[in-house]
This record gives sequence, structure tokens and C-alpha cells, in this order.
Amino acid sequence: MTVGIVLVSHSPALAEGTAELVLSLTAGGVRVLPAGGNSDGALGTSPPLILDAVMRANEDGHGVLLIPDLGSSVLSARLLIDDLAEGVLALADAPFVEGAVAAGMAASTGGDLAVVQAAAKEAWSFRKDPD
Amino acid sequence: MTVGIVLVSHSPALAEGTAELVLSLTAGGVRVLPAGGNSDGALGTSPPLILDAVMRANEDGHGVLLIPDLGSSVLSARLLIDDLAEGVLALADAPFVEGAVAAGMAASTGGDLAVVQAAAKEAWSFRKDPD
Amino acid sequence: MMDAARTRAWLTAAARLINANSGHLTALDTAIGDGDHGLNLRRGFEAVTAEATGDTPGAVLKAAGNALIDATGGASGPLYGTFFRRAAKALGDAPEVDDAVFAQALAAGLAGVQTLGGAAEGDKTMVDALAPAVTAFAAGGDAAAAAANGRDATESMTARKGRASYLGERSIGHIDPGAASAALLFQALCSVTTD
Amino acid sequence: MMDAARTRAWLTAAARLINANSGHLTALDTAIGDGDHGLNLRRGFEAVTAEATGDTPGAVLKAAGNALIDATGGASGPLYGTFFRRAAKALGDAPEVDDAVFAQALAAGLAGVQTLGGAAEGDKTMVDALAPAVTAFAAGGDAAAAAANGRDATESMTARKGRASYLGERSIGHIDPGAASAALLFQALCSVTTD
Ligand SMILES: Nc1ncnc2c1ncn2[C@@H]1O[C@H](COP(=O)(O)OP(=O)(O)O)[C@@H](O)[C@H]1O
Ligand SMILES: Nc1ncnc2c1ncn2[C@@H]1O[C@H](COP(=O)(O)OP(=O)(O)O)[C@@H](O)[C@H]1O
Ligand SMILES: [Mg+2]
Ligand SMILES: [Mg+2]
Ligand SMILES: [Mg+2]
Ligand SMILES: [Mg+2]
Repeated sequence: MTVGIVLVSHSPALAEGTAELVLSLTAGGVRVLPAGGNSDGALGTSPPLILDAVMRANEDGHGVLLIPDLGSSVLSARLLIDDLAEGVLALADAPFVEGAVAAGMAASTGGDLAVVQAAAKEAWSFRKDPD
Repeated sequence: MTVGIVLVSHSPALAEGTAELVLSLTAGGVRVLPAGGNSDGALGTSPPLILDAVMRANEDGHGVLLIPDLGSSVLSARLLIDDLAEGVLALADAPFVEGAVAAGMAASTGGDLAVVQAAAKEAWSFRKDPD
Repeated sequence: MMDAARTRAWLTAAARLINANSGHLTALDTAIGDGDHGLNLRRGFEAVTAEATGDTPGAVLKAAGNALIDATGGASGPLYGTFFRRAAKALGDAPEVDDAVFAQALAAGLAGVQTLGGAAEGDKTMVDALAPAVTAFAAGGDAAAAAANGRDATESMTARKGRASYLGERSIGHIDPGAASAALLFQALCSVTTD
Repeated sequence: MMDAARTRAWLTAAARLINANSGHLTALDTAIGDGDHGLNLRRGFEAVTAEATGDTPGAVLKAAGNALIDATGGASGPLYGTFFRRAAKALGDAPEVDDAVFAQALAAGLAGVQTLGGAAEGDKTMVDALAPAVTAFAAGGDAAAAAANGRDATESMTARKGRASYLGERSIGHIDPGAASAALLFQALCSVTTD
């Protein structure tokens, strides 16, 4: 069982690059799908595109964590969560890249949706200055 | 005067997509340069590539904020800061995407290096769940 | 009284106003956002015009909401989409409703927007135009004027939601683009109800 | 005693060992990292072999550090690069140094690694092999054996720095790849100093 992850960004490149990073850190052991840009592939968000990624990320049926970058990504993610059956989708309150990496590690080691969601949120406490 | 921003990521796409997002939010009013990937353009980091971006971002001479994603990006950024003259470069302790957006806004409205650095760090306190 | 035809007339009038003012909406969004609000809504309301059909006011508004969510491409898409979908849900499948029932549906739409976006009045968003307009409509007052006043009042506010909130106090002095488009929606509504 | 030739011999021996063990280093990094440590260091030490020349031990080590920083492409690049550059700085431009002075330079290198990376002994990183090796070298002991012991001790540790730290306790049971490469560096050093 693996929880899926969908990266909801305004920018296709940002979503794809983050997915690539997560895959490299988990040796491909997680289903992480980018959903970036509007329906024209320009900057923006597209709920149908996100929904499509969600369906593919949920192939195992173990649920999907949506990780949004900012603004309309957050709103679109919330909207889908309201629309779909409870338990299938969860929203990550997390920094985009750091949360995606943490969620990817948790998912690739078999965490369930609540565990993966909590791992993403934990990433708010990462720090990058010398310690 | 505008402070420059260099986005140091393992992934070229991640750095470029984030730069694109920052530019869209600041109507292009900030010099934000991606420095992603190793010297082959694969996943990794390349201090010479970062240094090159720093030089171009510092064309105005008002200093550059380095925003790293994770791991070796953070180490490479720190290394360059140690090497270069104090005051020219600062490290952002910030979530990558959210910090870049906050730093971009601060830079585009004329903040100096310390202000831009502080704005990036503030992004750790963003939240994405409904309030 | 609202039926399917009049509901559709509202949306068509709104699409026309959005189209005519899209440059202005984009200019407002360029000042404190990313400069795409006019384009977003033009794309969104084009889809509404094409897809928002049905036999009841509820069916028309539901289709409009879905079209906006799918096509808009910015924060205003999920927000206006939710506005129409929640209103549709409140209307159920009544083929015709009186103004009091329609007012309740608009209030449900507003509540949906606030739940989704977390914005209160005073946060410098579309809510600042929608909320007074919904109240005025319920009281039989001039909803279009109330929305326009609400829109104008956003000029002196500090943005606390959406992209403009990154600007903090530097957002003062600019009208919120979403409040401006919300005023157009109520201008359109009044154009089809006051006759 | 260390002079430029012997310093270069150290680095050439290290490059050979890295090359011969690069598959193993990558396998270790696949278990608890991103599976590139062998590749990174092979690329880094290829650059060292090509570029690390000079008339003094300091000049050779400085060039080696710069080559590693520029070419490696992973966290180990800045870290080993700093190790060599700090050691070079401590050596100054002496054409020849005795073992005590060289030991101090290695200690300066280690301190640089710890300042840059923030890792202490026990955090399951290269520091766990470097630190005991530097101590042993200063005491005239077997630095290669000390490094190998330090490497092996990382197996039971929980990673607290670098990528492996994302795994938390799941990193237990695996040797840290950076500790393994650090042991190779000291194996190479001892191969040129004990004769
Ligand atoms: N959380 C929110 N709550 C209410 N309204 C919001 C919110 N976020 C944004 N808005 C509204 O959306 C408008 C911007 O819409 P638009 O430009 O289409 O989207 P984007 O900001 O994604 O580019 C703002 O002017 C504001 O009125
Ligand atoms: N902050 C740190 N301090 C000390 N050593 C570290 C640190 N981060 C990583 N390392 C070392 O680097 C090794 C990984 O190197 P490498 O695989 O080349 O880089 P990357 O992790 O960027 O892919 C780890 O096994 C560890 O020994
Ligand atoms: Mg906009
Ligand atoms: Mg937009
Ligand atoms: Mg690695
Ligand atoms: Mg790597």
C-alpha cells in the first residue's frame, strides 16, 4: 500500500521539478504526480487537471495527499477535497517542496494518509541556517 | 536599487518554475535567477553554476539572497557565502517556494538585503489550512 | 421571481460586462496581484455562456459554477464557482423561486465563498462587494449600488487574503480586482431582475 | 613528513580507491539516500586527479578542495571540498611539513566540515569516520583503522544530518555512505604515509 501525492502548483515546471526531487529521494518508491498550470499549460490552476492527477495517484486506493503551493492552488485543492469522498483526499498544510519531500519519505515507507499528511506538516519546522 | 535572488535547487525545473512564479507575482520587478542541477544539468548542485547566477543577480550591486531547497543546496549556498565578501550574499533560512515569493515581493518593493532575507524567513509562518 | 431563463439571462449579462471590463479588471490585478483577473474571468464566463444551461435556476447555476471552476485558472475560479454551486444547492430543483428564496441562495453562495477562502469583510477581497450586495438584495434594496460601494471601500483596505496580502500595507490605495468583478455580477443581476 | 608529491600521491590513491569502491558507495547511498554518492565522488576525484597540482602540500590540497566543490554535485562536494581547503589554509605555503603540523591541518579540515554541515559525532555522517581518524593520526596511531571503526559504528546510528535524516530511525541498520568514503580517504592517506 502506498499513499499517492499530488503536487498542485501554479507552474508546471515547479510541480514537475518537485516530483522529480521526491522521486530521487525515495528511489521511485512513491506515486507522486505533478498538477501544475492552468488548462492551457500557462501559470494558473486547473481543477480538472488536478482531479485527473488525483485519480492516477489513487490507483492503489490508499488515498492521496494534495500539496498546494499558494493562493488558487490552495483553494482548488480544498474544493476537490470538499467534493470527493472523505478519507480519499487530504490537504497538506505544508511548505511546498519541503512538505513534498517529507510526505514522499513517509509514503514510501508505508505510512497511511494521516501519517503522510502529518509528515508534510512537520516540514514547517525544518530550518536551513547553520546549527 | 533591487536585491537579487538566486534559487538554488537540486532540480533545474524546480528552480526555473519557482523563478517563473516569483516573476509573475512581481510583474517582473525583481532579478530572480534559477541555479538548479549539477554541472551536467542532472539532479544535484553546482557551485560554479550558482556563482554564475549570483554574479548576474548582483548586477545592481545591492546584494543577493540565496534560497536553497535542501541538503547539498544549503551546503553549497553556505560555502559561497563564506567565500564572498560579507554583505554581498545572504542565506535564506526559508521554505523554498514560499520564501522565494515573499523575498521577491520584498525585493520588488525596494527592500534591502536584510529586509529581503527577513521576509523570506517569515514564510515559515505561512499556513495553508482553512482559517 | 427567478426562473431558468432569467437566471441564464443574468449569467449572459455578467459575461458581457466581464468582457467589456476585462482590461480594467486586469489593470487592477496588475497593481496588487499577477495581472490575470480579467483574462481569468473572461475565460471562465466564456465557459459559463457555453455550458450553463438547464430547466431550473438551480441547474443553470450549478452548471455555471462547474464551468467557472474548470475554466477560470485563478483563485477567482474556485471562489465564484463555489458561490454559484452553493446557491444552486440551496435552490434545489424548484423551477421558479421568489426573490426571498433567491436571496437565501445568494447568502448560501456567499457563505461558501467565505468558508473556502477564509476571508471576512474588510480583508480586501470579493467578499467586500458580495456581502453588502447579498444583504441589500435580501432587503429589496439596490444590490448593484451596494456592491459598487463595497468595491470602492476596498481601496483604503489592507489586503489580508489572496495574492495581494503579500503586499501588506502596500496594497492600500488600490481597488481589489475581485471586488470589482463581484460588483459587475450584481450589476448584471439587477439588470435582469429590475424590470 | 608531507611534501607536495606525497600529498598528490595521497589524492591519487584516494581517487583509485573511490573508483574501485564507487558501486559500493552508491549502494550504501541507495539504501538511505539518493543513490549517487559513488557517482558524485568519482566525478569529484576525477577532477581532483586532473587539477590538484602545486609546489606545496597546501597548494595541492587547495586545488583538490576547489575541484571537489566544483565537480562533485552532491552534499559531499562542499563538505570534502571544505575539508581540503581548510587543511590547505592551515598548511600555508610550507613546502614540507612534519606529521604534527599535518595532523593540525587535518583537524582544521574536520572543524570546517563540522561548521559547514553542523554535524556532530553520532549524527551518522562522514564526521563519524573523519573525527576518530584525525584524532588517531595526531596520536601517531592507525588512522585508517580508526576511520573504518568509525564507519562501522554508523550502522547502528540514527541519521540526524543530510538526506538520510528524513528517514529518522529507519536509517538504523545501514552504514552511512559518507562515513564509508571518509574511511577510504584515510586508507589512502595511510598507504602513502606508512612506508
Ligand atoms: N482567500 C480568498 N478569499 C476571498 N477572495 C479571494 C481570496 N483569494 C483571492 N480572492 C479574490 O480573488 C481575486 C483574484 O482573482 P484572480 O486574479 O482571478 O486569481 P489569482 O490571484 O489566482 O491570480 C482577488 O482580487 C480577491 O478578490
Ligand atoms: N550536514 C552534513 N554534515 C556532514 N556530513 C553530511 C551532511 N550532509 C550530508 N553529509 C554526508 O554526505 C553523504 C552523502 O553525500 P552525497 O550522496 O554525495 O550527497 P547528496 O546527499 O547530496 O546526494 C552522507 O552519507 C553524509 O556522510
Ligand atoms: Mg490574479
Ligand atoms: Mg493568477
Ligand atoms: Mg547522495
Ligand atoms: Mg544527490
